[in-house]
Amino acid sequence: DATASLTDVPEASTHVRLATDEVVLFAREEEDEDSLVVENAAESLDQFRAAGLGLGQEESFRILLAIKNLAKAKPLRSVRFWGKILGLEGNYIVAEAEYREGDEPQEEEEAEAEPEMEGDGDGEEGVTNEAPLPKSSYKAAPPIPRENVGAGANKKVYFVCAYPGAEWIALPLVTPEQIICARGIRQFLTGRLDAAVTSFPPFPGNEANLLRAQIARITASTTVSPQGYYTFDEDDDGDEGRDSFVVDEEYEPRSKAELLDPALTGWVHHSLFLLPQGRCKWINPSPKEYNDEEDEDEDEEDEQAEAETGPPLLQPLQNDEDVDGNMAWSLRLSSQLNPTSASVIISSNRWPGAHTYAQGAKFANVYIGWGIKYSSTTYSPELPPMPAEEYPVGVDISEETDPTRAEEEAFAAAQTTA
Amino acid sequence: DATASLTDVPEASTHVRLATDEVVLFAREEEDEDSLVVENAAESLDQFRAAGLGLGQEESFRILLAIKNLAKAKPLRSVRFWGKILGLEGNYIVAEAEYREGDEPQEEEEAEAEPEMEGDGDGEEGVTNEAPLPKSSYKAAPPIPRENVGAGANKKVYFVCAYPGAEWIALPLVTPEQIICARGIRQFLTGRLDAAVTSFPPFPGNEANLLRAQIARITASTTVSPQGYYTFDEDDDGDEGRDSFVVDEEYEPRSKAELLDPALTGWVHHSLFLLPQGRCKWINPSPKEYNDEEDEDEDEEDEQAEAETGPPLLQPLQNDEDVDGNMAWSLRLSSQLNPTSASVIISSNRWPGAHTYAQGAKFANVYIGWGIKYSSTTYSPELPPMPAEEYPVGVDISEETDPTRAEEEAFAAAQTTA
Amino acid sequence: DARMLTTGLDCVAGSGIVLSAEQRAALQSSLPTLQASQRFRAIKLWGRIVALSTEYFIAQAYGSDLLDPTVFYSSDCSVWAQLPRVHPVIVEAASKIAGRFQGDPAHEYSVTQPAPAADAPPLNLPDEVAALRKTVDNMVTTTLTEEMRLAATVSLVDFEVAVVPYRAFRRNPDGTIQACKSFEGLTPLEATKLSSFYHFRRPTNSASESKNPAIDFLDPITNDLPKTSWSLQAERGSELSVLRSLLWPGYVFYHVPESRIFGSFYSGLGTRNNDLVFMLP
Amino acid sequence: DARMLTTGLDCVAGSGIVLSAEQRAALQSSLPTLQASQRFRAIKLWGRIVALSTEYFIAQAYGSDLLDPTVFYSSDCSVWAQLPRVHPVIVEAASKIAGRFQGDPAHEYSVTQPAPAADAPPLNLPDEVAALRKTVDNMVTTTLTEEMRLAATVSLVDFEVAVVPYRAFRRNPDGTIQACKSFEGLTPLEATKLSSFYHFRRPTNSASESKNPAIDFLDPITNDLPKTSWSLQAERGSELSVLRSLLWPGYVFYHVPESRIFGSFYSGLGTRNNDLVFMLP
Amino acid sequence: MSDNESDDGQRGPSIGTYEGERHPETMARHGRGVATLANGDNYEGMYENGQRHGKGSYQFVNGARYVGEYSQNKKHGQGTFYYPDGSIYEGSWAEDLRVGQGKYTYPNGDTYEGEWANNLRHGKGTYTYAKTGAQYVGDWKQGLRVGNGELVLGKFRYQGAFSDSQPIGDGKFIFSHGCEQQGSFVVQENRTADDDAIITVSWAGKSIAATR
Amino acid sequence: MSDNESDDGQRGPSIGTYEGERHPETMARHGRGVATLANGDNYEGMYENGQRHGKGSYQFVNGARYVGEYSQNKKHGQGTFYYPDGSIYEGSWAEDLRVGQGKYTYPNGDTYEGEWANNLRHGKGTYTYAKTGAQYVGDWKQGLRVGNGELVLGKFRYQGAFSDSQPIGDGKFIFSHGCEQQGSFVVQENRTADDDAIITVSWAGKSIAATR
Repeated sequence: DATASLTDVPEASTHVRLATDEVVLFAREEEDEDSLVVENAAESLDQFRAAGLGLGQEESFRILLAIKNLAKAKPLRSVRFWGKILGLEGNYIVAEAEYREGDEPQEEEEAEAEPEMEGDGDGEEGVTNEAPLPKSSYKAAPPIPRENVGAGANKKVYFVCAYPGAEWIALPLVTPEQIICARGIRQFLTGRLDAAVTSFPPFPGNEANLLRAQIARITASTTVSPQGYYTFDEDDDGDEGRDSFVVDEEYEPRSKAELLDPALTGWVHHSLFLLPQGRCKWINPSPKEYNDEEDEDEDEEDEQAEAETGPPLLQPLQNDEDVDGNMAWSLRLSSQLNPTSASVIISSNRWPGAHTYAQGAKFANVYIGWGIKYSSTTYSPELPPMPAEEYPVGVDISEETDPTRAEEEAFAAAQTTA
Repeated sequence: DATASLTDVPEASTHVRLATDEVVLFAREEEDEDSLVVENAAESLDQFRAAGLGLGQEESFRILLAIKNLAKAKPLRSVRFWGKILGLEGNYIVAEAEYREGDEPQEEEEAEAEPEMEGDGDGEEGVTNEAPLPKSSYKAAPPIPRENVGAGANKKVYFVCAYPGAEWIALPLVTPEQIICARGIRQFLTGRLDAAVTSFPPFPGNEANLLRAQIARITASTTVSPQGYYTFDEDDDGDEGRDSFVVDEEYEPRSKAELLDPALTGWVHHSLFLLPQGRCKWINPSPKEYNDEEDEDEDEEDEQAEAETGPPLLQPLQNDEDVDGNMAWSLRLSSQLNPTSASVIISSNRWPGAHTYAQGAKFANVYIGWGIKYSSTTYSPELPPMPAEEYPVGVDISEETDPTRAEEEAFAAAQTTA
Repeated sequence: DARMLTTGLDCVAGSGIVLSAEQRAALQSSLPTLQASQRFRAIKLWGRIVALSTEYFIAQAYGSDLLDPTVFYSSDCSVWAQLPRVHPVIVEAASKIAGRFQGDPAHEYSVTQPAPAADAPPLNLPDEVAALRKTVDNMVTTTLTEEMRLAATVSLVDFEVAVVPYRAFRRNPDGTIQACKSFEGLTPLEATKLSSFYHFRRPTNSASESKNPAIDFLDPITNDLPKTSWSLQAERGSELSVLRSLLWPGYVFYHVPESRIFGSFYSGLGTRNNDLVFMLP
Repeated sequence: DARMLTTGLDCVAGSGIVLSAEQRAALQSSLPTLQASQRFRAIKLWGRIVALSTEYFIAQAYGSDLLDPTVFYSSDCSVWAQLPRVHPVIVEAASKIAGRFQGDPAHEYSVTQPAPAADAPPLNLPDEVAALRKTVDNMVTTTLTEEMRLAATVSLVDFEVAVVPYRAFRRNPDGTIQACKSFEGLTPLEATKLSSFYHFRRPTNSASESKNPAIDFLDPITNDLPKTSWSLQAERGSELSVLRSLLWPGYVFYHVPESRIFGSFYSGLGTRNNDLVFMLP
Repeated sequence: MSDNESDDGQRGPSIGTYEGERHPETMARHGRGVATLANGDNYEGMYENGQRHGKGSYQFVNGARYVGEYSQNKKHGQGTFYYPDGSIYEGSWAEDLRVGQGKYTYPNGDTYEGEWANNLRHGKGTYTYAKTGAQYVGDWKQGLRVGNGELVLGKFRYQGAFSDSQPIGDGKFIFSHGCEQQGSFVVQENRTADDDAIITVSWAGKSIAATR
Repeated sequence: MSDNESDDGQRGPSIGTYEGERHPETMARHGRGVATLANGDNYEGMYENGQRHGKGSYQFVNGARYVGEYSQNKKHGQGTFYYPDGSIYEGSWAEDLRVGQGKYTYPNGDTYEGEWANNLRHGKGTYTYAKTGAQYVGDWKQGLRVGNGELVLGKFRYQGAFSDSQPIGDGKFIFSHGCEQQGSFVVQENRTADDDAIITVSWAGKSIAATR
């Protein structure tokens, strides 16, 4: 108790401010017994801690309380502790949630607005008024529309706070271009949601968007569960890539041996694969209205419309790509001395810090780290493309020579004679 | 990490010796998948810790390992962590176990030997050889035989060690007179099993016996479980006080509300009541061979043969006696902020330090304390009985006067004349 | 200090004293807030008194006088209420209450004691204390609440068993007491001896003619009666010294030798072990 | 120190570094045994390197030289093996290995580097080091085991990022370094400044003409390049200062201001962040 | 020299037999002799003028026995009495009564050693309990512990006033661990469910002091 | 003054029309005039001796346009060319070619500002990417980045040698946070599953130093 430091000079430290914030966590309330699913974050973190992973006990408990407060404050259907992302100046506690149907907040429609096309200038600096100047032939690729709330990369919504007890802030929806850009950069987060992202190439958004993009990438890659825990809804029309699933009520927990099988057949992804396009569900970036069905077998559209595909939901991890030549996942038991009650831990080698435990019929995912994907090779910044070429010299921009006086006269003579 | 203390002078401290002992705990071994039931002490203690009870995490884990080591070393059918008893110089980690049938160690028959009866001396200091001196009319009450391994107060066997990793030592069986004496004394344990017990009245045994007697008393009083968890075996002949039970495979966990009901109907004792006699199953202390059945209704045996009875097994706690005017048990939830996943805690007010948690279909008992029963009144030591009375003056010890010479002569004369 | 909460709790866990993560998390938030709210220099968790229907957590906050803390209690580690300062005659009366704390701060106890002898010097009690006492037939009946009993118990425990290691505090010439900056912890050998521990209270034996009054000013616990009213054990080898009071079972003092880490925690029923003399070997 | 294991771990838990109760329990037993077995003055848990198929726990034991520990590793916190001392050219070669530790101490790595220029001074390598190097076509290929890489990595981390607070150590006139008994912790203000932290290594800038060579003898981390290769945060308010290395992510130093509590722990992949300059804002 | 002719006489009223010395003048039993008394008891020992006097041994038919000094037919002086219940008194007698110093061993093995008067423990005496080793050392009055006494109870002793053999009122316990507790034994009367009074005497401890 | 009588002639071979000043002696177009050329292009500007000379504006039927100086029918001097694809060159011309200082704005919004020779970027020049704001500042040879140059990439810059428009070999990144990293861009050839070579140029960073 360090009675030894009792003579410290008092100071109105940030500590106190922090603690005052946290006090709201400990306000006691009647338990709400409705259908809201709130993961017991403290219990999951206990399981991780028993494997030497996760966070401290007190923080875990505060997180549980903070998540329960979030669940009270918003019209959520489910909420779980997603993880903690470390930043340079501050950290993010991340909660993953689903809104109750119909309670989704209004989508920010401005995100749909066509970005102003540079180089598409309408020649307002035209020298003469006589004729319009040529329009730019450059067609920027139309932005790929983002997936809507509840779908694909935006299936879940994410809330972050700086520490348990601080205000929960909803992250914006993620756009494909943010995901694509995030893949090419390698950037520490600062801990300030409104911080500019100073990457090259420039990131389309601020840190809140980058954070959201990283969460999307980590989620798509590392949200795994014991095979069989989830199953496709029988009623679901499973024709073209089913994207929803339900807990299998008859799930028989996998044995530890199955879960520890290095073939990884005991584990499946239960988040959709994030396509190169930056979406989970591929969209034709330049859809032509097909005139008729028979046009489909025409080859001419080939170069712009090859649909990207990824592994379907609930596929075992065994097909996951290597990580720089190493296995994508590491498996182990949480305890070597007490294997009977140990849990099985699967850790992503692609996103160090992403772990899942499974014990009995329970499992949970967590990510605690810097939000940086693993790479064994040195980062080589993406360089700008080759400089553009000038307009080719050609007949179309070769000037006609004025007729000489002799030609004029000859022509005039010919005209006159005609 | 206190790099600051790196320059400490090394010393071969007891710490190192201790740690060396403990290292055996961490030897890894193949898990034995047989029918041995080993309580996960660490898990139970986690549950208690979540209620602000129990022991530290590391010690809990060491206890788990020590218990597993015990299970390996002895032919046990089941073993669980019973608790920790604090002593003046050292403490006891206590494990409760049952031997596999047929593997019970040979009972120490000397315990059955009739104790030498003092005051029963055969007058070996007799003054003359002529006639035997009177034998003492005093009949010490015959010792009540102790219950056998597997029965009553000796239903389970107990092993103790000074700290996890130290050698497990089996405690002796407990005798009724030890239990009776233990009830009348109030004594700290020293932590040394071979220490003499300096109580008054003198305790029949050393500290190992006293420890065992306290364990018997605490166990009988505080081993409780949610009502319905255990059930009587259908095959068991339940005529006269059933004393065994089985886990009810169909047990539906009690709701928290039921368990928290202050009427205590949600909880039952699953250890037999310890009778005033110091046994769980009453035995007639001076059995006469009844001549015939009709003798039974004779009244003459009344004063020595009134059978003691206690509440039967698996009876709810609601009939438990008050503790000095206060309720015998205190009930609460382990967590006030997270009641849904909290466990219900029931704490004995008779034996402070005895707690039981129940959550879902799990429960566990633990005792951590000094091994002293609660009392609100000052201890008044048991005083010796009233001094005995001398042999009453009476005709049987009145000496006959010798006849006088006159009487002799008169008698002789009478004889002669006859 | 709230900062050292976890370390301290680790040190007393072997005595069966643990707090749940919930309690620790709440304390880490509420104690600094409490400290700041009244500008205390320091605050520490004193302990826990287990009542029949609740647990009272006790915190002590310090201004300039290390021996005169302001005391707070809470049943949830979160919302704290200040305990009243109780007059010595109330402490004395409370010490006579037998039995458990009930868990209701407003619960009333009555204590009947013989009235002071007629020729005793007058007590000069403050009105609010006098109001609690009623004399009938030469017997004084004091009526006090559980809250007062709580306050009295804390001050009794502090007076009777609060302990610090030798050299950890010094007395300034003006009589104030402060932590000794040069304190480096007891040696492992010292930490095995009762003579290294002193009562953290205003010395009762003021006539101490010590050679070094700045250091040797506290009452040694070796003068306690009975001498063996303490259980001093090394835990985890000699890594940790744990001193348990037998007079107030549940009071546990810990010290990591060769470090400045020491402190204490009370976790018990709040009742004094008046049977101690009989219970020792 | 093994004694402070729990406190230290509490301080780094917020960075996602925790050990299980099993691991902590095992360490509390095995480290003191290890220390005693070779009569070290102190031993501490240095950290954990997460390999693909196991975790290497690293402990450092100290004799008289605080900057020259003996290093041990274990995959179960219980059985420890000594790491070899590795020659600087091996450290240099190991620093070129990209990719994860495999988890097999006998795993062999090959590192090919340009041979030293012909006119470079001869290396005078010991035979056992020379045996690991093979020169072909002006390229040197060094073959080393994962155990050597482990040892090299620990020394690299220590050299590049091991940190202590200002004033915590002093240099004696004979050049030895010792803990400074008068160190009372950084002030809360100091604890928020990178300039209060120094590399715990033999100073590279030996030409330091400091005013107080007994105190100002270590390299300040503010000379590190890039300057922002550290993330210094206050956790739990100003109760705890946490300094995370961005060059060796997973290295976390902690200090409780106004106390002697400080230390560090490494928990990471054992790979240097060579992309750091690009990743900063 | 002795008239033992009547020994095997018919069963009828008898005055017993005697074999031994007689007074040369009065022929009364005198000197050493062995007598069988009318009730079957036996006496072997010294006579003086027809009365048992001096050392002798008296054997009751019920097994009791007295071995010791007589004076004028009465136990007087030092003697040991073996009572029919197995108890033994060894000590001083006067006028057939236990008087003066003596040790009584009770059937249960307890002993009293100390002063007697009028057949009863009286004066200073020590009572030792065989079963527990406890002792009472102190004052007795007419067989009861009355006055000041000390109970020695293993590691602790009680010193205080006794009345009606019970410790009542102020006293102190003295402990081998070096301190003593002042206090008093107080009488409490509790009532059973049947309204029977149960009187218990219990200790109310007060201050603790170092043992001088 | 001008013979514009032939303007609305029949559709047939044409030499276009001209309206404007002519040389008083040779009657060749001379001075300010407006011409429609045979292919439908228009020119409005200065003539000298029948040749476009001096400031003028040439409008192609495809929409392209040149506004600037001519010399003897050739773009020469300062002029701005609006290309059919929307790109614009504004700068110095010689002999109908982009030569000297000029700024080219590409259809995608990128710009090059700097030295030109033989219609190509050549010499010192700065290429600015519209989309990312990145810039190349440095040497150009025949349209390509060759020689020494600097890529300005937001918070960091790369300085080093370029060849074939790619950074190759030693160079350094300079960061706004105050340090720079020496290193080199190295060419790596990887093969795809189909054994196609994929050439990538990637950065191999070495030592880090403080930026002077």
